[in-house]
Amino acid sequence: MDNLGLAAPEMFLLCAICLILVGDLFVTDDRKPLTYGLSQVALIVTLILTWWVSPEDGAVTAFSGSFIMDQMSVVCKSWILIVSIGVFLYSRDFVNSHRITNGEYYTLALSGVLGMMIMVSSSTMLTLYLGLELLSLSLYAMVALKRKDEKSSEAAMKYFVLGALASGALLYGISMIYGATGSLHFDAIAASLSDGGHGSTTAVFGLAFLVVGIAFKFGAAPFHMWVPDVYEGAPTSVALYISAAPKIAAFALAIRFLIDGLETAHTSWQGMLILLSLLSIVIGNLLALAQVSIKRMLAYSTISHVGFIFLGILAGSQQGYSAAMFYAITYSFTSLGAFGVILAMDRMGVEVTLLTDLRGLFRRSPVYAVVMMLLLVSMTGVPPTVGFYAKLAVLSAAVKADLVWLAVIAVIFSVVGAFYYLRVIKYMFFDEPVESQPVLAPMDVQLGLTINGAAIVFFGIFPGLIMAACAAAFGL
Amino acid sequence: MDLKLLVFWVFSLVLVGAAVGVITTRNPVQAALFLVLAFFNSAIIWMLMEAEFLAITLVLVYVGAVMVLFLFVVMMLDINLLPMREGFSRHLPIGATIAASVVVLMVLLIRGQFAGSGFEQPLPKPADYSNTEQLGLAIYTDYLFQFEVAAVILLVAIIAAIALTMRRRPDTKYQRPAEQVLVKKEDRLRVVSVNSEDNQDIAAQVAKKPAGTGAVGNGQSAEQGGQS
Amino acid sequence: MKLLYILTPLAPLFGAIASGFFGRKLGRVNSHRATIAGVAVAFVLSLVALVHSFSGGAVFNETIYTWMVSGDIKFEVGFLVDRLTVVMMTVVTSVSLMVHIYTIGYMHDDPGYQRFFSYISLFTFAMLMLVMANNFMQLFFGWEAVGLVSYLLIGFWYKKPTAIFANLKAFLVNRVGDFGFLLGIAAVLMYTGTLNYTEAFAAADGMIGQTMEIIPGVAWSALTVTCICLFIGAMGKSAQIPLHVWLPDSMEGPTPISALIHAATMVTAGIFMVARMSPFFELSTTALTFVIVIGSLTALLMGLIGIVQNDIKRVVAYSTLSQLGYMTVALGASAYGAAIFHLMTHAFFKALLFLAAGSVIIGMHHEQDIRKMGGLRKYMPITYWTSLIGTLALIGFPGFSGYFSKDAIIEAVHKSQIPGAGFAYICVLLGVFITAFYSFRMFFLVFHGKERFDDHTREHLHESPKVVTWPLILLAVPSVILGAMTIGSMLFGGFFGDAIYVAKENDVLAKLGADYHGAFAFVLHGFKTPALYLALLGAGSAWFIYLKNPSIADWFAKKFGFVHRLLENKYGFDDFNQKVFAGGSLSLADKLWSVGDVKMIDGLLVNGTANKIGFFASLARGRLTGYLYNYAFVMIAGLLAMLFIFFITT
Amino acid sequence: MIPISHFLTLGAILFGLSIAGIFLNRKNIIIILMSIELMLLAVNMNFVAFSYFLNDTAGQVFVFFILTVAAAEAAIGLAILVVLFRNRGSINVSDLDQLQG
Amino acid sequence: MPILSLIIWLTILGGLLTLFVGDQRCRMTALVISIIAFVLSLGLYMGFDNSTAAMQFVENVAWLPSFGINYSLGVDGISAPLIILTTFINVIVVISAWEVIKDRPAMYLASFLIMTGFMVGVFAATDAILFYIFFEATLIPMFLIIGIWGGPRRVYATIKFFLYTFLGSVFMLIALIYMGSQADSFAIQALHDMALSSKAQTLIFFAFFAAFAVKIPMWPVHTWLPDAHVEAPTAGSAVLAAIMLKMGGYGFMRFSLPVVPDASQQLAWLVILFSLIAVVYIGFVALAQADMKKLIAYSSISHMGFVTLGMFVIFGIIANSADGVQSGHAVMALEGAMVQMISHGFISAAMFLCVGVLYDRVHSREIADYGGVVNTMPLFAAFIVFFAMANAGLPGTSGFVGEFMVILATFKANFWFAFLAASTLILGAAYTLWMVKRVIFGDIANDNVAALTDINKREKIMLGLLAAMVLFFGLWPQPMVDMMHATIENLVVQVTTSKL
Repeated sequence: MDNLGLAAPEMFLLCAICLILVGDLFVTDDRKPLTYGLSQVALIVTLILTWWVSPEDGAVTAFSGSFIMDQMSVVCKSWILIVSIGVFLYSRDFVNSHRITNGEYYTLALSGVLGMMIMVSSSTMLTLYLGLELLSLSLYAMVALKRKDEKSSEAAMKYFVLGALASGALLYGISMIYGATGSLHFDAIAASLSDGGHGSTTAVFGLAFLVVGIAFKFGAAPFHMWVPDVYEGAPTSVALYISAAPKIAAFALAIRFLIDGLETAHTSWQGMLILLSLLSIVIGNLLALAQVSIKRMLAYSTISHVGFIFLGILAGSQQGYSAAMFYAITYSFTSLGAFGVILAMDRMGVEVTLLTDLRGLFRRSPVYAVVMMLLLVSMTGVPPTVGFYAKLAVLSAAVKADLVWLAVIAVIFSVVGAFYYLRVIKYMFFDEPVESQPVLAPMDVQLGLTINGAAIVFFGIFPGLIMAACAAAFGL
Repeated sequence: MDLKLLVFWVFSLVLVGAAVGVITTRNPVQAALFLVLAFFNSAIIWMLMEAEFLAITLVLVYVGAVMVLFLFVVMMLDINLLPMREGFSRHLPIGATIAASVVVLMVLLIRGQFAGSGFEQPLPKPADYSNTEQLGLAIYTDYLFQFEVAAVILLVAIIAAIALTMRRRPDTKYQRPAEQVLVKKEDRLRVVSVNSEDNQDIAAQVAKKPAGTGAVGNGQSAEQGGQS
Repeated sequence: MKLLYILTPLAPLFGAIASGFFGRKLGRVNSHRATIAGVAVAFVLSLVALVHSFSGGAVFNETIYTWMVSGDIKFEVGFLVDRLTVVMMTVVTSVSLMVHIYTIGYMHDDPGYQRFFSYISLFTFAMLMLVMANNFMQLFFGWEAVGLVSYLLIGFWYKKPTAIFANLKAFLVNRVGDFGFLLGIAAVLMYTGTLNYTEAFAAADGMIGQTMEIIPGVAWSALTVTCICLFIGAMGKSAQIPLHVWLPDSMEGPTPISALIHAATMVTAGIFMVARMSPFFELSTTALTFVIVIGSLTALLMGLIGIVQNDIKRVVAYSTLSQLGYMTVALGASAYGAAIFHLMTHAFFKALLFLAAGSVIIGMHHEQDIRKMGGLRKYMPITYWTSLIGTLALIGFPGFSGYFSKDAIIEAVHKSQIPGAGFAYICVLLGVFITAFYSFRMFFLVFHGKERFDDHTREHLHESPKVVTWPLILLAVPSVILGAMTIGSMLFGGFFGDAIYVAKENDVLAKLGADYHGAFAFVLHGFKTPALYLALLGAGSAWFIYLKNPSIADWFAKKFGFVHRLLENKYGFDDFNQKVFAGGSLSLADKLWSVGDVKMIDGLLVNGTANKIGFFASLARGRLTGYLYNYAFVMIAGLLAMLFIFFITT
Repeated sequence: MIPISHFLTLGAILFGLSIAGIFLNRKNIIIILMSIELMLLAVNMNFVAFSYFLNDTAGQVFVFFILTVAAAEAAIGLAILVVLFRNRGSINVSDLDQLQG
Repeated sequence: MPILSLIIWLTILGGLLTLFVGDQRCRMTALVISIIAFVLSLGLYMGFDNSTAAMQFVENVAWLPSFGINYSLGVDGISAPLIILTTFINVIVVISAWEVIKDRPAMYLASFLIMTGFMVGVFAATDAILFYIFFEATLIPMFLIIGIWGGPRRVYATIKFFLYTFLGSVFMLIALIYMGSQADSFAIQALHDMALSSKAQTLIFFAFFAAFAVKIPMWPVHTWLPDAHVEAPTAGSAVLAAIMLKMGGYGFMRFSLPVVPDASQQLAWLVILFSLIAVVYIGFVALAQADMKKLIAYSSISHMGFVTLGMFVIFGIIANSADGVQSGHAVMALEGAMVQMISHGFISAAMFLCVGVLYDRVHSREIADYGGVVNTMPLFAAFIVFFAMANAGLPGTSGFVGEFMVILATFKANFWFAFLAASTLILGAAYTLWMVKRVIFGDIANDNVAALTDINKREKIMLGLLAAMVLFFGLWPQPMVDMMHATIENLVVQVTTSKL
């Protein structure tokens, strides 16, 4: 029990969750912002603690090797926390105005963050599974938080059933790998497999199930069906939450399993990921095209972006992993902003649901429109926004892995994707507004969104800042 | 064929039969009971593998708690059972094919991989071996972290279940700790200067400010009452 | 001398700029003063150059500035002033000067007075640049510049629909010529590697024997292709069949420019150019044959149309076409000297005729139909007499300048051995008759016979002002004497020296020169040739038909209605162009656009792809039921796919 | 002696049955939830078998945690079911069609 | 002094500044910034060394070392003139918007300034990815310019514009990534130097072709241009035609020819075929247009046909040259293409601005809505006739120079190429002058025309500046050609050196 302190951020967060849970009970309605404030403080302190305990370099383990703190986990955790801070900021007003129970929303969300952090830091399959379940269970409940809403509960139900199916498959895979290698520790698994032991075929067999679980968490086609339904059905603030940080966690999930554990089976999972990537890019972009609901459109766009993240992972090189990481981080950041704008437009219980609801946003509130445009441009992958470098990085990883054909298909469909992003920009900028009131949002939300938009461009000009961190996470 | 194998065959056949029953039965109550049967059989098979603690836990936790929960919900929700079987046979071929192909693929591999060497029958455990003790040791040492996480998961499940299902009926009386803690003297106690001769005045004043005198929250505030 | 040569074209340019950009500030009088001064300077300098050249001055050939060097090819602006050039310079500046002066009267009341002066000065500049060029680039520059000014001037009265139609037509038809010309230049550059005249001519011998396959498998002589391409340029500018169609229409412009541009100078640029390129043309008999056939066709056919025209300017215009044909025939017969000689004399008498016609038009208050004139002789004596001189010169009446040049051409063709020369000889002889016939037809209809105009016109009818009549008189003088004065030196005196190269075996002028014994003898010799008699016959017929017995004309028109109609329709060239080229292009354009661009590329490919994608997207979306078991099904299928990949990869 | 493949095959069959259950059941969500439990049981079977044959407690520990998670999952699943039933008055799988496309 | 960076960032940051100073003061701010940028770019001319083909004014900063991407800028003979053109047109554009744009002028001007910065970046970048970044970045401001300030079908046009060009350029991105990963550097010079197999060259060629052919645009991927032009606001059309199209031509010269010379040689026939179709087919299509802007847009396509023709005909020229390797004609063809690009920058901008002048007054672009404009706007008529003549390639204007050079050079490759190319003399004159005839000449057609007022001082300055440039380079193209000479000779050497 030497390195107990390594888990200080998680421990603190857990304590904070309990504190908030209890504290919320003793707070009257007019002092509800306190819960929000405490949650933010908890996240910020956790972030600071994360940096505090992060090792200079290399990896340090704790809890009998079931908890690991390496460069990748520092980066992933930092971004999970930063993005979550943004999520809370943007969703505060929505949570208040839609009568979503405050305390539960924040405690569940924080539990989810805890789950993600555990996932990121896990070095055994068991820890990873538990972290994943912690996250998933929080999410199932959050999706259903709008209790009076049929769509919300329907989405939660679908999400739950499919999620359980996926985690069943994941578990089956884990069991096979455990059986093949005799260990739950990733390093032991890797060592066992690199010996060329008799279990490698079984491990790869388990891998097929494992990939289903990973793909489901990412929302990659054909395991994507929950994504649009959940995005649409869940309260927007929850959709925001799901679309942002869990992508980073899912990335960590994939890395832990596929690279830390099963890198020797690279050729096998590369084939699987190629299929997933291809399907995600094609289906995501095509179906996004046909959507009228803004949240569904963003959902399908997420699916297509997941295809790109896979493109980086499947390249099977350090460069590819760091590219995928960069993609996941920047995408979560971008998605955060996009939902942030939608949430900011939400006025006292009237949700923005259709794409056409964005009409004339530029006339109403130029700042939001410009921020949204930058985010969409970034999703399109047009320079000088950060989304371009994300695409550039994964594409070059794919090209280096001699998958030029895949890269070509990916970019062709990204052009298809450009259409629906442009259509949103069109609604915002070229159409006349239906209602003329400006979008009113509190100062801090405004500031947050502005920073969000500016960061898209700032990191578009200086992508090296994040990229270096991502490269360092994979020892580049 | 030794006894163990016979036991295995018998109980695994029952287990499979029960599993088939779960997915084919018309009545959810029956399905739940089939599931219970399946769990029992599994527990026995686990015992064949010397996992006594888990076998007991399975029965206790699943049969004792989870399945009861299921039955509880089944009973609670008043579900019309008649149309429940529609479309089953129509989709059976494709569903069976899919499931069968998955099973065949899996079994093919399992047969190929585990038929040969590698997994010899383990040596018998020493006499003082305690499965429970071993697990306990492992859980409280090597798996402490995971154990804590599992605790958090249960906590989340509690929060979630409560957040989702707890309803406040207008006529239910319940405590509001926040109000209780923050209560001030002025909320509870009102000093009325009584003019002994003018009783009607007092009555009028009391009538004017009827609320807030009770220590327990009443029904009216529940609606606006924040769902804490 | 260099400065002098630079100044020659620049002086009119300054005039043009002054009048064009500052015309409003300068006012009318100052504008015309400035431009006339510019042209006068150019004229004087041209005379100086002429004298210098005559007195045996060296040929000037220098680069003024380097326009561009690209690759190893130099594009320069420079002057080559040899005898051919000085003749052209003098002709251009002198006629231009006359026209400038004349314009003061002719355009007196026009609101675009300054603009007009600016244009014609600009034209003078461009024309001088053309004739003084020492390289193909500058030649092309001047070539197009005169085309531009011609465009601007034909459309000078921009409100007139016919005028703006005519100027567009003129420009486009000229562009067809330029198209060939440019290819010719490109060919010269390709085979000689230079654009400089001297160097290119020096390298011309190297082209002999070189072939190019324009149609695969058929080797054509590079020289022939080059020359024909260049000549197509000349056909455009000098209005040879079938690129002549713009010239009659160009009469929509004010009369002074008809005189200057469409009779005396610009249209002769083609003739000048071919003469300049004689070192190339001499090497290709095929090209010369092509030239002579085109020229003779033009000379004959255009003259015939002149017979049926009723617009005073159009008659002159067709006569110009016909005369240009004569010049071209001379070129084809290798009688470059004769062509230039005729060009020179023609410049004066044709300018004279146009200006006279303009004078008549002024007098008739812009009535141009000769059927509505008649008997103007007594109202406009100066115009009458000068017109008579011009007409006599035109038909080649012995002694007049036109006689010498035209007769020289006929004789040269007669002597020429070029294939096609025999045909050309017949054509030019017939042409003589026709020329005389339509010239006098017009002359008689305008100045003699009954007065066919109304009283109102009669009241105002009087001789034109002095600024109009003086140029007539000044132009009449050279129309009479110039031929006799210069024939000796120009044709037979080796005047052009190295400026024109004629191959020994083609040198018909040398053969003629053997018989030449002075101008007077040349005139006497004329009585032995059929040309003179044909001319007299033509004039006589005109007198008989249009003065003596006017009914014959009508009878003729009825009896030979087909011929008449053919002539009236100008052999259908205009209709053909209008229908096939203009109409065809437009309908082709419309097809290409509406079918090619809109339907095929945009509709089928671009929007088609987009629509297809959208269609598939909504189709796919429609297939999504949203049912949980379907989701599960897809996931399980995905799991199967993963397992499948597993089996493939292991 | 029972070879390991027997147990694994049993797990595979259970897994397949649970998949079939999820797919075939079109009317009652509760049965789907039960199928999920069945699936976890299949996995547990594997773990226990491996644990036994590898002579390693880790597998059994894993099962222990799976049981914990399964309980939590069932709780949340049923909670969602209850919410759904309250909103919809039905737990028919075919009625879950508001979200589609 | 890092002039290139200064120009790029001054305009981009200046654009942001313009956005923030508000609608009142934005015009002056934008004008000052654009003029400073132009003056700075003149510094490129002043300090330019004509004798070398090497990059000049080089700047190099490591930027994304993990990818081998550097922020490296530099100019040579083919980029420097285009940069100067860009900054010049920018000044014109700012002037053109002065009182015309009433709706959010600050944002309008800011878009143009930012776009100018990007466009300069395109020409100045010596790193392939940096080039791509700028290349793509220009799409966004243009997308907004057309979409916000455009005509009635602006949405269709701008999305079409965006998707078309985006689709083309993503292929280039893949090609660049491929080569970058092979060469371990994204420096354009490194791409020039790397060896490539025949198959790779062919694929890369098509990738580049997709990007640049759409951009320039070539038949049959040209149809975005007329729509974009028609719907764009005047200045947008001007910049689109004057500079954006040139990015395609520049790309061919900077990438296609030197990077994949063997594939270029093998596939030159294709480009030439498309170029000639562009010249002839598009020339006819232009004739059929009833909308002035569309007509000019088609004329642009036709003129760009000369650019691509000039670039790819060099292989035919070299094959026909006696000495086999070096040929003045090849250099002339390339220089002709360059000159054509620059000259077209002035002329097309001027033509669009002329249409804009009319549009501002009558709010119609239909030819049929005009007639006899010369009666009420004589000065304007003089300008438009001048520019029309330049568009038709009249000697003495810059429009002549490039066409002349290309046709002369092309003749050496093949008679019919030259023949078809030269047909532009007729077609170009036909569609341009026919439009002028219908719009400018004739009697006053309607009340709108009767009510026209002649161009004001601002418009005089704007058109006058352009006319001066057109005339200057028409009469003396030497300075322009001198700048590019060394670079193009070097390019010819590169192109004739096989990479196989």
